Amino acid sequence: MAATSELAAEAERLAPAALAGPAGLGRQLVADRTALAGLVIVTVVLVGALAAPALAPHDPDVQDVLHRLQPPSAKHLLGTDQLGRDELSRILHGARVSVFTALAVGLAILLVGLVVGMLSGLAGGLVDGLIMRLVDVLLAFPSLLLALAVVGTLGPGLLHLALAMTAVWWVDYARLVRGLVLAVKERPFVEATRAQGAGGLRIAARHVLPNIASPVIVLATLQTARLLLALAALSFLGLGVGPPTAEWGSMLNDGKDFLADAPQLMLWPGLAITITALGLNLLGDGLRDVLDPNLR
Amino acid sequence: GSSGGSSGAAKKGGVLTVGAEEDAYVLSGDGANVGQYPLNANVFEGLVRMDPEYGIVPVLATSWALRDGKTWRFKLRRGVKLHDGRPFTAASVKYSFDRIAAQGGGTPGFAKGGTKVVDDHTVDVTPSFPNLRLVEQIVHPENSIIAAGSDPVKKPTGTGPFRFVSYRRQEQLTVRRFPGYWGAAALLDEIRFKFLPDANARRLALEAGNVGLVLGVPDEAVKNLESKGFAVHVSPPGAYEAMYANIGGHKGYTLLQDAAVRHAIEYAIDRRALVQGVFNGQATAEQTMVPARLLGADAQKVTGYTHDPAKAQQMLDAAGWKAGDGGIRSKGGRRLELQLVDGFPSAAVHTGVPEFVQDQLKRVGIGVRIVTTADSPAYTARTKSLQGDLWLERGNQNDANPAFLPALLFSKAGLFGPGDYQKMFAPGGRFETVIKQALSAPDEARVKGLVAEAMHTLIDTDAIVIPLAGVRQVSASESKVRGFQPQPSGLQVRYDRVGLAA
Amino acid sequence: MSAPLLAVEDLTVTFATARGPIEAVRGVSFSVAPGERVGVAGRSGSGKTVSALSITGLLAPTARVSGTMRFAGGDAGGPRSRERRALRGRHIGMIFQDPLSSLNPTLTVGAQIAEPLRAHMHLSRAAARSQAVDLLGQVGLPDANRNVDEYPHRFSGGMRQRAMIAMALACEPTLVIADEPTTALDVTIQAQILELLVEQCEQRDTALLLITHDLGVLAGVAQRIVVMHEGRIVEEAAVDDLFRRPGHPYTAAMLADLALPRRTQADGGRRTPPLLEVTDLTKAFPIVRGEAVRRTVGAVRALDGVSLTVEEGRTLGIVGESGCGKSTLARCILRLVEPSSGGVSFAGRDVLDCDRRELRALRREMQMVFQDPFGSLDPRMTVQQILAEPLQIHGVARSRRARFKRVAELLAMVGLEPEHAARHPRAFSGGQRQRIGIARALATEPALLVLDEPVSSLDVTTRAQILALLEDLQARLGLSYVFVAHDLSLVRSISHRVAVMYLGRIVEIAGRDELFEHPEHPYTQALLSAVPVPDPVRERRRRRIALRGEVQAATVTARGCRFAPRCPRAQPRCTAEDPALLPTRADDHRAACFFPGPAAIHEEVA
Amino acid sequence: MWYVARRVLYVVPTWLGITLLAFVVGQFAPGDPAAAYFARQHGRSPGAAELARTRHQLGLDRPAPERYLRSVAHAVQGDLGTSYTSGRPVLRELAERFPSTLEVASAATFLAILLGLPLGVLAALRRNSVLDQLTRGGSLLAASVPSFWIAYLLIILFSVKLHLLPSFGTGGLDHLLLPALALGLGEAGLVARLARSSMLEVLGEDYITTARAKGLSERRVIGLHALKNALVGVVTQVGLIFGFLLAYSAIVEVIFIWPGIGRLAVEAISQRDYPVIQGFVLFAGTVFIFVNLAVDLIYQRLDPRISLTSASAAIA
Ligand SMILES: Nc1ncnc2c1ncn2[C@@H]1O[C@H](COP(=O)(O)OP(=O)(O)OP(=O)(O)O)[C@@H](O)[C@H]1O
Ligand SMILES: Nc1ncnc2c1ncn2[C@@H]1O[C@H](COP(=O)(O)OP(=O)(O)OP(=O)(O)O)[C@@H](O)[C@H]1O
Ligand SMILES: [Mg+2]
Ligand SMILES: [Mg+2]
Repeated sequence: MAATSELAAEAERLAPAALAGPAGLGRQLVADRTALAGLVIVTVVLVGALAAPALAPHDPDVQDVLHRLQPPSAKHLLGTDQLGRDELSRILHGARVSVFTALAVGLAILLVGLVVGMLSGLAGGLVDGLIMRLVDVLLAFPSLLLALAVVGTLGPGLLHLALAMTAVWWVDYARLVRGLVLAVKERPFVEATRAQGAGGLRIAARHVLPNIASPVIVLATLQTARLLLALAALSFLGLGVGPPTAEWGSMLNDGKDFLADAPQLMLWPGLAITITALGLNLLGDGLRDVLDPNLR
Repeated sequence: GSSGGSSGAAKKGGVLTVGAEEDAYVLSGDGANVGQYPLNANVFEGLVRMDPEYGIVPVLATSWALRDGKTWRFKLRRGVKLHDGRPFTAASVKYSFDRIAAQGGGTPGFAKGGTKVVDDHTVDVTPSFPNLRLVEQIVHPENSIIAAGSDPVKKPTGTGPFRFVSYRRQEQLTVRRFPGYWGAAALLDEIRFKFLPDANARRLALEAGNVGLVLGVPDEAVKNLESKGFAVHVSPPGAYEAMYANIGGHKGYTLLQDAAVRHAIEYAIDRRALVQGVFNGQATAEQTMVPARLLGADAQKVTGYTHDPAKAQQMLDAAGWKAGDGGIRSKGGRRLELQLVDGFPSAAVHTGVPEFVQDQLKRVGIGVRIVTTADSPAYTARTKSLQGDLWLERGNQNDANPAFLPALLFSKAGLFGPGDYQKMFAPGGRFETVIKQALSAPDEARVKGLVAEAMHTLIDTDAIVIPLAGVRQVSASESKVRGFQPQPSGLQVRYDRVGLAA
Repeated sequence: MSAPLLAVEDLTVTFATARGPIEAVRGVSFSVAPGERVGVAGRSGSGKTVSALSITGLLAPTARVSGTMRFAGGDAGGPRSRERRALRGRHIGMIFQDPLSSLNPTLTVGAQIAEPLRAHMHLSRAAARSQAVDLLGQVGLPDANRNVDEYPHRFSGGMRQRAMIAMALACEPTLVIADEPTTALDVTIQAQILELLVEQCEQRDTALLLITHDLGVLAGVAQRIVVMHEGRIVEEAAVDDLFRRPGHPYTAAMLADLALPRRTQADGGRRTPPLLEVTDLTKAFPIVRGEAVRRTVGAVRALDGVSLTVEEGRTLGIVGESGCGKSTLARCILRLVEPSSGGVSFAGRDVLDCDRRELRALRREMQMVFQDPFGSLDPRMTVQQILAEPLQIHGVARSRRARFKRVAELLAMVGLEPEHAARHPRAFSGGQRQRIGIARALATEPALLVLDEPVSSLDVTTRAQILALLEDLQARLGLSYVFVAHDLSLVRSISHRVAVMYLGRIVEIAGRDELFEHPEHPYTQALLSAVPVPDPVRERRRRRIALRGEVQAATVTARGCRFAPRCPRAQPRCTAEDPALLPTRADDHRAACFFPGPAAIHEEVA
Repeated sequence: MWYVARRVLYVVPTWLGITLLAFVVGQFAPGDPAAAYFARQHGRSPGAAELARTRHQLGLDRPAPERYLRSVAHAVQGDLGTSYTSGRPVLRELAERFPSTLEVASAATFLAILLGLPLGVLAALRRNSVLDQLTRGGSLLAASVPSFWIAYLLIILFSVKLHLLPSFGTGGLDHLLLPALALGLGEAGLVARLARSSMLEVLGEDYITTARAKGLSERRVIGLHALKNALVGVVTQVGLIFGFLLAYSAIVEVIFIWPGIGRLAVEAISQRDYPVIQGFVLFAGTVFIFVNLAVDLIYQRLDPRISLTSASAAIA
């Protein structure tokens, strides 16, 4: 949470930054070393996740308990897990669950946060007051544990986990978006458009939304990294997907029992999470540089 | 047996830190049991205890006899002191058993007002139902003796070789040698039980030198610990890993009413691979609930199953279960997909087992969905809902009565009336007849024979119990720890003979 | 000339930037004699600030500096030498443009003034503090003893700049460098601050290097003027000579900009029916406190009974100092904010009574041009999109083709090229953007334009061009203007009639020439007298009307004339009764004062 | 002063919101709390009459709004109900465990500042230097590593391999170090980034030029003028980080078997001990509100401008 409010504060400052067209943005991203590194990592992870069935050398779920906990070998590049399943194949397949869930939740909270935040910022008055009270309350609360409590009541499972995370994490966006909307609303061109006779909807869609887009994109990128970590944390606590599905957080959870005997079981999924999150963070950071050079 | 160098002389004195499992003490009401059950810290003693061979050893009682088919008379040991300095008398026995009676009587069935003081050193116990196996059952430390009038939460007061010093919930229980102990004084000055709920954490704490002895070590750690010079203490199997098949025909969970499927499951599982792989050799492939050691020669009546997936496939084919989508068989549009409920006494003890079963059954065309409950209360709650086909449990033989557990779980009549287990698992028929006889047989050898036969029907004939493995208790210690004797039932561990190398 | 106090030789400053080196200063040499007041003038970006900062070695590390400097007869060492740094604060005091951002918000004013005293004069804490109190008193800060412990945010702009002056003078330096010290201030405050600076420097015999883009400011202050252009000194002359006979065409151009062309036809003669009629317009902004429990603790009376009319094809100028309610008035006219009470009628229709649809239709005919040419265009849209938007809203040019055509027309109308339509606003200069803003306002062929400080953020040359454009458009399209500005000369240049506002009220309204030549209200007179005249001889002789203090906040619940607290003519009656806006010299010359009339000599000070 | 009073008053509605949230979380709990309560008390499921009696006894037969108000009234008096599992008052459980959480969160915050602040400030002062690049890379990495994973890596390195530090449980400072590191490392990166960007922003401010123009030593310019203003931004974040760590210590508490409220909550969630979950929601929310309050008040002391506007608005 603290993390996000820092993000929000930084992202808010991006609001006035003018954005080059999409083509220009792409070029600038490639030129920025940080962003490029992030882009490469994220692309590799996404491709790996998408092509997992083709890339994985083994069926991720097939066991061979008599050859369990094996160190890396030519047959099993990353070794085998506690049930003799191929670790590399599980990491690859796990990417689909971990990364895509984080992305899906990221998208969901983005949408909810965007709608609520814009509503709050544009409507003002009582609506804004009520929404912001709710946001304050939710923010005054440890989101990870709230999500935990929600999953605790709904029961474990990926869908429940995603729901709980969405229910809890939209708040950050809502607050950020509202702040941005308020800032954009104060900018003279909004009043200028009003003076043309434009209605609220037009202002929201054509002026406010495009002008808050870049900080929101930056936040979305960084937030996805955080979601990936939170998701891993929750599945690490055993609240994620059920067996045998491979998922990085639950792989870590399984691996922790073999920490001393087969540390690689904790190493690979942890590295996978770290590298993916790092990619997203680099990308977000690079995006921020590109969108607002004075922050760097 | 114990592997590792814990032989050699132990000196008197020293402090031992023990990495214990989850703190599950109850802290209020008549059920309060700090220092007693489930972690038996030897603050309290029972009238009797159980040796590793399931034999009964007198402790606070010196002799006992069934007087009229209902009432047991215990002669109590003289010269025993309570930790508060008062002498131990029948009053404490009455106080302790009445507390249990107030709670519902416990497994021996103590009745309200059923315990009578005859004189200071004689007590009569009349349970609420005739209980021929009362003595075998009171070995469970739940039935330990608490000083009359004392409250275990405020100050646990017993007669054991150690007396209570301090307790911090979820953190630590500290006990110190009781100098006034009636038997041979304990060797250690002090024991600190640190609650470390995670098995791996306990093991790492041992490796890091933060604790000297850990209870419940992960199976796969054994080799590694031994290679690092730690002593590993492995008990004979006293617990079992098994699945129960829901044959109750409850809505949505009727697949296992088909005996062919149950038998196919029995044949489909490679128990040897399970023992070698998942249990890392720290288990046996014995196929019974009641430990074979307890049944003695009669144990051979339970034959069990060989691993024969082809036979399993055949049986399923013959029963009309045809290969279908994604390798899962189906019949008349119903997919052979079972729900496996995992969580008793915790999901952690079963680590790897559900997935292993899932994989094994997949190979013969049976799908398995795993449902993990958070803990045992959640598991119990689920049994109420009757939702689940296969119920994975780890059971422990914590007393010396072999008939108790099978009767409790599978007898239609039940020990305390029919419950949720009966609705799902009770086969009736031959099993019911035999187990009833076992309960009322006065002679111990006869009981063993009858129980073995009951197990045979339950496993070999009806295939309601799908035994997976006999499980050993694995503990480990620094090599300087001496005299630790692993017990098939972890609750019977004695610490008074444990000491540090001289 | 005696031996110079400061002599800069061949100063060159280059900045290394991502887009290559920028030569900000190219071989500049100048000197300042002891006690002399030298002005440095030049347009924005000409290198004035960079030159000044280099004197004490304050330039950013990215600057490459060469050249030599002597100070007080000694070599002041290299551009970043220890010697240069030793001059700071002790021998050279500096005053910067923005008094708000130049003071540390987290330290009290007193602590900040005491700092150089403690560092250079080695005064004790207590001594430094009492010295700070003295200094604040000397720079005319009321209640110095209390204010010394205040934080800067509690000070008004004028007070902050006084504090800055006190800080610069603290260690009795021999030279004070003031970089645009009055640019951020209102005219009346500017006059006060300039006077204070000169007075203090003269008293201490301190030399002053005054940097400004406004030659007018220098006329009455500087003895010698250096004119900079693109990093070079193009002219250096005594003040009288420079104004009389500018030696460089660039200087001449700067002087010419100061004298804006005046619309030949003032008010009078033609009488047309009023297009816009504002009656008794009031707007109170609640002052809201609290977050959870919001409550109104008072109100800012931004407009307090304003009435005026604008006739077809004419321009009403509205002038007044910052915060007097000019923008609020402009917005209320278009109903961009809802007035609290009063009436606005446009071409006979009641603007305040319109429903949403009618209002939209009305907005087609009344348009607004905003002050900030950077902010008022959506940075994400192309000029085409910006100009087409009002057409779409009002369904004017329905086809894409028609819109393209209309946009091209509009661009041509404001003097831009049709190719410009495809660009984003950031590709334009300020003046060009303001042209786009005007084109957007004209898109729906309105009858009335409300222009809120349309040229205030533009440099002098661009200003003149935009004013010419506006006049041209008015002549061609018969537009009416409400032209809001805080700059009297601008209003004088373009208006037919002029209204002067003070704290939410119109205090005087008249035809332009009538108002400027015969001001009746003491505030108008003070305002006019505060404007520096770009003529050193006149400026030195001229007498100013001294206004006490600064504009108070408009949170008035008090009765009486709003101007009374600062008015040299104030009588008990003024604070008891509200003066009405009544005709004075002529029927259409009205002033809200109980004692109107020309300024008396005793009201003016040297 | 007014600001302080207003800010303190502002706590009330948010706190009420939290009580409502806690109540709602409790409402969504599956199963009948009365049955659960009875089962925990008596070790068996209740009959119909017993159930009704228990419901009445627990006040569960009253309408929801009344139950809510009652729960607020109880909460105000410090009564958060009784834990199903331990049978002890929830507030006592929480209060007993809170110091441990406070300990580890404070230590983590302290470590985060200790590592992050100097690095961030130095990075800003030596912008684009190797140190700056390393700080940037390091803080991004710190933000990308799951804290529970770090926890295990630390355990392997420091306890298992090097035998330097104990891996589990409470005790002296040595027990505190690993959990605090695991928890604080990610935040150290955050602090470094914040400190760097605030410092850069402040260094570009006019008043820094003014301070230099006054002839102050560079030490004073950086140490007083720049740092104090940069800290204003960092302090609010540090406060928030502290609040965040208080809440997020849960996983680390579980791993290090640390007897804090986070672990209590995780256990309560897995055991469906609703009174404890609800109590935790309320407790954590309340603590967080007060942390925020403290932050705002400190912020106001550091930045005198705040009394005019609102601190929360300024941070938002
Ligand atoms: N730190 C810097 N980095 C790069 N370029 C700079 C820097 N400071 C100033 N410049 C450039 O140097 C030139 C001169 O700037 P300077 O600030 O001296 O102008 P000025 O005459 O004071 O203008 P203004 O009236 O706008 O204050 C400008 O082109 C400016 O962009
Ligand atoms: N939206 C608002 N909310 C509260 N107060 C406002 C608002 N807009 C203006 N005010 C107040 O109303 C008064 C008049 O403001 P206005 O912007 O009309 O002044 P102005 O004459 O245009 O000043 P400037 O020359 O600085 O633009 C000021 O005291 C201002 O603080
Ligand atoms: Mg300048
Ligand atoms: Mg204005």
